[in-house]
Amino acid sequence: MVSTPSRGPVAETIPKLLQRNSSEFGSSPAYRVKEFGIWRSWSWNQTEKEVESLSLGLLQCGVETGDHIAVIGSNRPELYWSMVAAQSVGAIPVPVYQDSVPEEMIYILDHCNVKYIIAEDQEQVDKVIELGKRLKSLKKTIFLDPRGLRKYGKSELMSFSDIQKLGLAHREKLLPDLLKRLEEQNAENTCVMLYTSGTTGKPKGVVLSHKNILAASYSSSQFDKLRQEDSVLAYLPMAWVGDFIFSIGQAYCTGFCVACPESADTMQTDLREIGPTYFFAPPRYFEGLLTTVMIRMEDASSFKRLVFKNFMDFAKIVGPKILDNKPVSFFERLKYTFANFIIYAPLKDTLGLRNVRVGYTAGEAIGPEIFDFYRSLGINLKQLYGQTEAAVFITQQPDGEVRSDTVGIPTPGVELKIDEAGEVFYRSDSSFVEYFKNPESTKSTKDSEGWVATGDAGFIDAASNHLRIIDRVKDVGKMSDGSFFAPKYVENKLKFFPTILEAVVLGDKREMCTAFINIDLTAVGNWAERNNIAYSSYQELAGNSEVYEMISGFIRDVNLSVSKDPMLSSCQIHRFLVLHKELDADDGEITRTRKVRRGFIEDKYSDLVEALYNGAFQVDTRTEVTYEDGRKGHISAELEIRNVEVFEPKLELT
Amino acid sequence: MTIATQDAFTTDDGRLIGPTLLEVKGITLKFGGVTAIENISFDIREGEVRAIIGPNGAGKSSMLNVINGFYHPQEGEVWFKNELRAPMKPYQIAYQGIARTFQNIALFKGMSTLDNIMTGRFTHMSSGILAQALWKGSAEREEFVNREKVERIIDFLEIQQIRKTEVGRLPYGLQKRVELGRALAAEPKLLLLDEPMAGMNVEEKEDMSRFILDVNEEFGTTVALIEHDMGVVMDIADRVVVMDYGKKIGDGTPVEIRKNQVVIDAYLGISHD
Amino acid sequence: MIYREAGDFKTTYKADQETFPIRLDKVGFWLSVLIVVFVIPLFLNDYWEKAVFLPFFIYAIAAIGLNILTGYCGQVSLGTGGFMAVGAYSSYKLMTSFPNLDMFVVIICSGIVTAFVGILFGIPSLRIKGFYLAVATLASQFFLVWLFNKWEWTYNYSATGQITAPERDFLGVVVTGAYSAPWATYLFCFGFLFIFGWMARNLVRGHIGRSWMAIRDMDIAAEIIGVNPLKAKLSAFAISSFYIGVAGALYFSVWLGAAEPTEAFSIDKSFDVLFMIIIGGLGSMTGSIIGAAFIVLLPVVFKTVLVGLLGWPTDIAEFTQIILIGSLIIFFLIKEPHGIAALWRTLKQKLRLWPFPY
Amino acid sequence: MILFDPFFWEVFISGLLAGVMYALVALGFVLIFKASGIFNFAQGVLALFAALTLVGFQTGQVPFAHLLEAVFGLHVTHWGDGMPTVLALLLSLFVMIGLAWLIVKIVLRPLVNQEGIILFMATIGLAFVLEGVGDLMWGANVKRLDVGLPEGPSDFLLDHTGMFIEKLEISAAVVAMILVASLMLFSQYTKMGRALRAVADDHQAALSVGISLETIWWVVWSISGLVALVAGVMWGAKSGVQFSLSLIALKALPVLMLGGFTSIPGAIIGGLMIGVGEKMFEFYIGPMIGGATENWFAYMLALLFLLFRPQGLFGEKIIERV
Repeated sequence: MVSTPSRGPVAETIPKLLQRNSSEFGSSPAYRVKEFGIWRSWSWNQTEKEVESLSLGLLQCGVETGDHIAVIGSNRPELYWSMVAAQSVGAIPVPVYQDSVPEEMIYILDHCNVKYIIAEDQEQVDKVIELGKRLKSLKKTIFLDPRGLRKYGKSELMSFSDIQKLGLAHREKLLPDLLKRLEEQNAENTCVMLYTSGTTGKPKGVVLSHKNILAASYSSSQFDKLRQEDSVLAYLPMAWVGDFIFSIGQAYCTGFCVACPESADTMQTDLREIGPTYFFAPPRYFEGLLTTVMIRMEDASSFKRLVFKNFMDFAKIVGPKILDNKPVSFFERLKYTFANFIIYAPLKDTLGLRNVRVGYTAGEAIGPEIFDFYRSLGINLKQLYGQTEAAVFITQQPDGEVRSDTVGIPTPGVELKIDEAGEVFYRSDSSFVEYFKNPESTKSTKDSEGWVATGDAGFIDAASNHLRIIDRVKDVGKMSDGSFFAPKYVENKLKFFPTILEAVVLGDKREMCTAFINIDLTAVGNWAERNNIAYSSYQELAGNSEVYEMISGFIRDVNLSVSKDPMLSSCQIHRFLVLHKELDADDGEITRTRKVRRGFIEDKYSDLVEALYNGAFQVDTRTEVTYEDGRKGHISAELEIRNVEVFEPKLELT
Repeated sequence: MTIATQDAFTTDDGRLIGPTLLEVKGITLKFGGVTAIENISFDIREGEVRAIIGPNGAGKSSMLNVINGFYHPQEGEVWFKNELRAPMKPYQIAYQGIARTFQNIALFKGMSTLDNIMTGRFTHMSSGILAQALWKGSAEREEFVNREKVERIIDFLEIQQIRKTEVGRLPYGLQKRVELGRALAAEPKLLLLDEPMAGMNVEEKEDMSRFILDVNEEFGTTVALIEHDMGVVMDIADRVVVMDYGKKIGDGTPVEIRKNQVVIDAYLGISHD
Repeated sequence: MIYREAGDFKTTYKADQETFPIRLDKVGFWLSVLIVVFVIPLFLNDYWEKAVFLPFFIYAIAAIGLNILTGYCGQVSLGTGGFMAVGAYSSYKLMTSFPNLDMFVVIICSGIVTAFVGILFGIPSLRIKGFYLAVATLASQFFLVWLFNKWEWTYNYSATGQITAPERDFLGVVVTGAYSAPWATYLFCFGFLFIFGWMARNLVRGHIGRSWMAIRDMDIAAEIIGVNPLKAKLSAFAISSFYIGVAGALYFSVWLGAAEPTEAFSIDKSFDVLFMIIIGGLGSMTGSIIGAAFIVLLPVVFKTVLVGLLGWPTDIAEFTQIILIGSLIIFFLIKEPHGIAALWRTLKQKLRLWPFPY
Repeated sequence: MILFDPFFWEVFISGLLAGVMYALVALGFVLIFKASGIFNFAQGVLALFAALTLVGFQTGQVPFAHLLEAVFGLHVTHWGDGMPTVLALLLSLFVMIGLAWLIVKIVLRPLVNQEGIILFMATIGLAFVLEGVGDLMWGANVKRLDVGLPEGPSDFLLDHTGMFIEKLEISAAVVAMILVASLMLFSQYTKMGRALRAVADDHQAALSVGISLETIWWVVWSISGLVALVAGVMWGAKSGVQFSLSLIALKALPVLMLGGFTSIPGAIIGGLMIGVGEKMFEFYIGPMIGGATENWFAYMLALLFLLFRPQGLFGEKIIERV
């Protein structure tokens, strides 16, 4: 039976939705997790009970309305319950990136003066303990996995299960209070506080009310006709707004099932086992997956490769049409059906994407051929545009009008406007309440009429009437000759080459554009193997002249395509170098969500920048690096710089 | 050895170690004319990590083989849980709650990681042949109960991704881990580890030490191990027995051993890493 | 290629440890069972019954038996022929002494008798290993065959020294003797194969089966985890002999109808069954069945092709066939010690990973 | 008093004579086993094959005649009326040596470093191939083999001791003894012989002697080919050349289990024990239990024996390292 939940918010808070689901969808699965070799499941009923006992436990610990409760760890049902339990008792859940080092954590935990921390395991608890005294407001730390924590006999440490036992023990006494708090809540209460990893400066705490979350969740769920029977794999960081919307917002609105992988390194196998019907992944995931597909096919028998290539080429033409219900000839449909049995379906199956009904990617531009690859297989992969402040959804692509270069039409309930500077603004019920303890940036982002500045430059594509994003407004600069400088636009074109992991284009207020290139070790390494090029380290590979050859070839192509667009033709790259180390979040060069920190990089590698512009062809440099355990070290290298051919702008009118 | 007379004992890091679990008294083991072990006595106390060290051919492995019944010493007694142990076959000793791993891995190459560790549950499984053949009721239930116990060990040792891989195909380090898992599955009172870190790189050694300590702490399992890497031994052992040419030349806490002149001359003098 | 596994996840250990965890396999298996039970009998004639299906089913049971001992427990035995003889003669004695006994009971009891004989000849396995044991088992082969030649009681003092199966029924359906209907004997034997195949499968995936494999892979390690070698080996001998005994009983009473030890239970039988499990796959239930099919069908094919089509003399066809089997053994031992079953597994793995090569 | 009973001695001696033959075949096993750790189940069939080949050459048969006829319709059975026995013997020996080479190249080399049991099963396969090939080459019909050895009872013994003993058996025993003696000398005093024994202990050692493993295997298989030839001739001459011949050779297996797989003297003494034992048993116990006990006596004896001394009479004790 297909039960699409009744239209419009039936409940005004997440905890109330939980009650609704428990009564409506009762025994159907709410959460799954791969644990001890099998998928353990919880129905909505059980979930409600789990959350209740946890809430009672929190009450017993003395949690008060408005307290902030940090949740640190990888995706586990218990941690999702923790957030809902926190909401139930009127506290505010604050998910934190589990891979952030204590130094990054302290700011957030201190900024929201956290009262309680619910941590996954020893690793996280250790970080908290390391911060120790500096967390003045901290009352109690609750841990999920007791492993290795026995000997830390600290009173302010308590295990998750003990909290639940505690709650159940005092059920009679506490239940009235819990119900009272649930009643008092309304749509305006804070649902969650998420810290934006901010490409510049300190992270900001985005306060999202239940109204925001539910509005976004409902409209988007209806936009894509999500069903209660759907299922999703929750593997993206819990601190990221997307995961909150998918795994809690939409899950609670439509009542679909959230599955958590066994561990980070089994994600791919777990994905295949679960075979979700609704799937989100950042472009880099699809890039990586495509790369591995191609690499694995390299080793296939020549015949198989031939068939594969033929069918994939065929799919590129017909697949999207079929997906968009455009007319195709009978023969084409026949061949597609056959190829589907032989190649597409098995491929989708092994990738675990066979059942995907709605797939999204966002956050970065995705390479056209990558995008088309998945769509041609018959996977309904779409793009959306959003940000934390909007509880994700600003625009998304409707079925049947999907393109790789746009981000779609406004999500129902969202108003869009673009100012003369080209910056995109939006207004909706889902736009955030405020930045926590930060009125001035709240003011600067959200005006009195509720219009929120995205900070992205974009325009409405005349042909498709979809929104199209060029770049961050502040990154769209002017060259010294006054022409337009949009680095991201070029970088994305570069990053579409599987061998290029990251690219940083420079040239603001300068006479020409240059670039740092980061090679992708897997792809290039493989390429090196096949052309038997020996290398002992990332650095050596990066410095290899043949690699340089290949890269400059790609850049030349990019220049050619850029030159075709008169507006941006000045953004062609004249000189480049291949960086001797991977840009790394631990070194602050990119954000946890892998956005390039342009300014930071420019002054960290000022010597290289200078070399790019003083015409040198060699440059020695010494760089500081941070190892996983937080130690610092230095690597020095001699880098080569190369020139690349640039083209005259073609003034054909397109 | 003043320690042996005390019935409780405090380690260097201040943990209190329980009463004697196993004690060997005056063990002498000969192969033909050769004397592998000569009149050795020491005790292993509940909940401690006991290390046996010594140069190659000092008779360490033979000592383990005596404890779990492969060799039967010509002289001496083995006391387990305060009872004099009559000569037994290894499999009977397994039922008494002593498990072990081997210096050169002794896994069942033809079976998956899961099955290997499942075999470790053998002493806990009792359903009869007919029940097994019909795969109904008790037999099936027993199987799944034990499967879950095994899965917890797999989770504990962080080897989920190789759960169904044939162990023959695993890299050395992982095989060692699986073997430890198999020994753990028996939920032993006393766990004997014969050079658990032989041939491992630094990282693997760190992991293994962590696992051993966690085992000792989580399940309160008493551990007796042979190890060459002095660094490791000094880190994880509560007490150390030092053997040389089949004789015991030292017994005490790592600190004491470091100070023990005889030991220094006989053993620590030579670098073993 | 044909496998679709996304979304086929397990929420219980029961589901995870099924014999056919993959949906497609399960469907395929039950489909073929249905065909064997309901379709084939309709078209079954005497030739197919006697020349193909009965030998196939019966040898499959024997192969499963030997595989338990050799493939799973690692104890090579060349006494199969002898043990089949025990099964056959016990069934003969039972049929003649208790005319009203149901055939099913007869077969089972024959199996049990054989099991005890098996234990007896299994005792040396505690002291000797590998081919020492293999040779020792030859003793049982020669001794037993001799016994049934010389000990008149076993063949009711018949002048010819031959035993002939009287007409007996299973739940009222005649399954032995000259008047048994093809479909009856066919289903009767398949019933045994199905039930005991299933049981064997259960045995080898339980802790007893694991104790056998432990002994096979590394007996020392097996001991330290508590496996009593005596119990493990003898139980393997008992179970294995039981199966072989059942096979022997069916072989004589249902298939041949009459037998005479030196011919019917010669050492060649031992080799045939051994070859079945080597070619089929040591330590694999599927292997036992594939191997049986292979060794049973090969002569049939050779006869039809070489003799029937090419018109060669029978003996030459026979020799070439012997050579082929011999070389196949060597080939498999060199290339794929786990036999056709392993090839099958690899193929399946490839299909599951399709279009990827690994 | 039994010791004065001529029948006792007759049985005893004929037992000894048979025993020598067993010893001879057993020796073939031991050599191969020591040198390549292979338990050669095909030994018996080797003997059969050798005998068949010999007869073939003697009587001038065309190999594969039946096959040729079946496939090409060629009808040729003989290329002439055969050749002198000595030449035939030599040729057969060459065939056996060539066969040894093939076996080493095709079967043994790919299986090097495999467990003994696998190799054992491989030799079973080999046995089948050889049997098939032998029959295909020379036909499966029972053949009479005459190499001009004296026949009939030895009158001398009959007259003086009243014992009835076949001349053939005596001469067979003599030949066997000569062969056994020379083999022992060979393995004691020749470089190759030392190499063989070296390999038994460890392969490296053998290589250090400067002889490649394959050569050594080739040699030992050739030797056991020779042994097989002799055994084939003797048994063939006695009871005709037919398949059962390969089964007689299997008698050597219990001999080995008795004497130990690695000991040459063991093989000899074991052989004699079995020979005498089975004759005695057949003579005194046989009648009570229906006779024809030779088929299994040897095996049962060995079986019981193994229960108490798994490594055999002279074999080295198997010590399991932990």
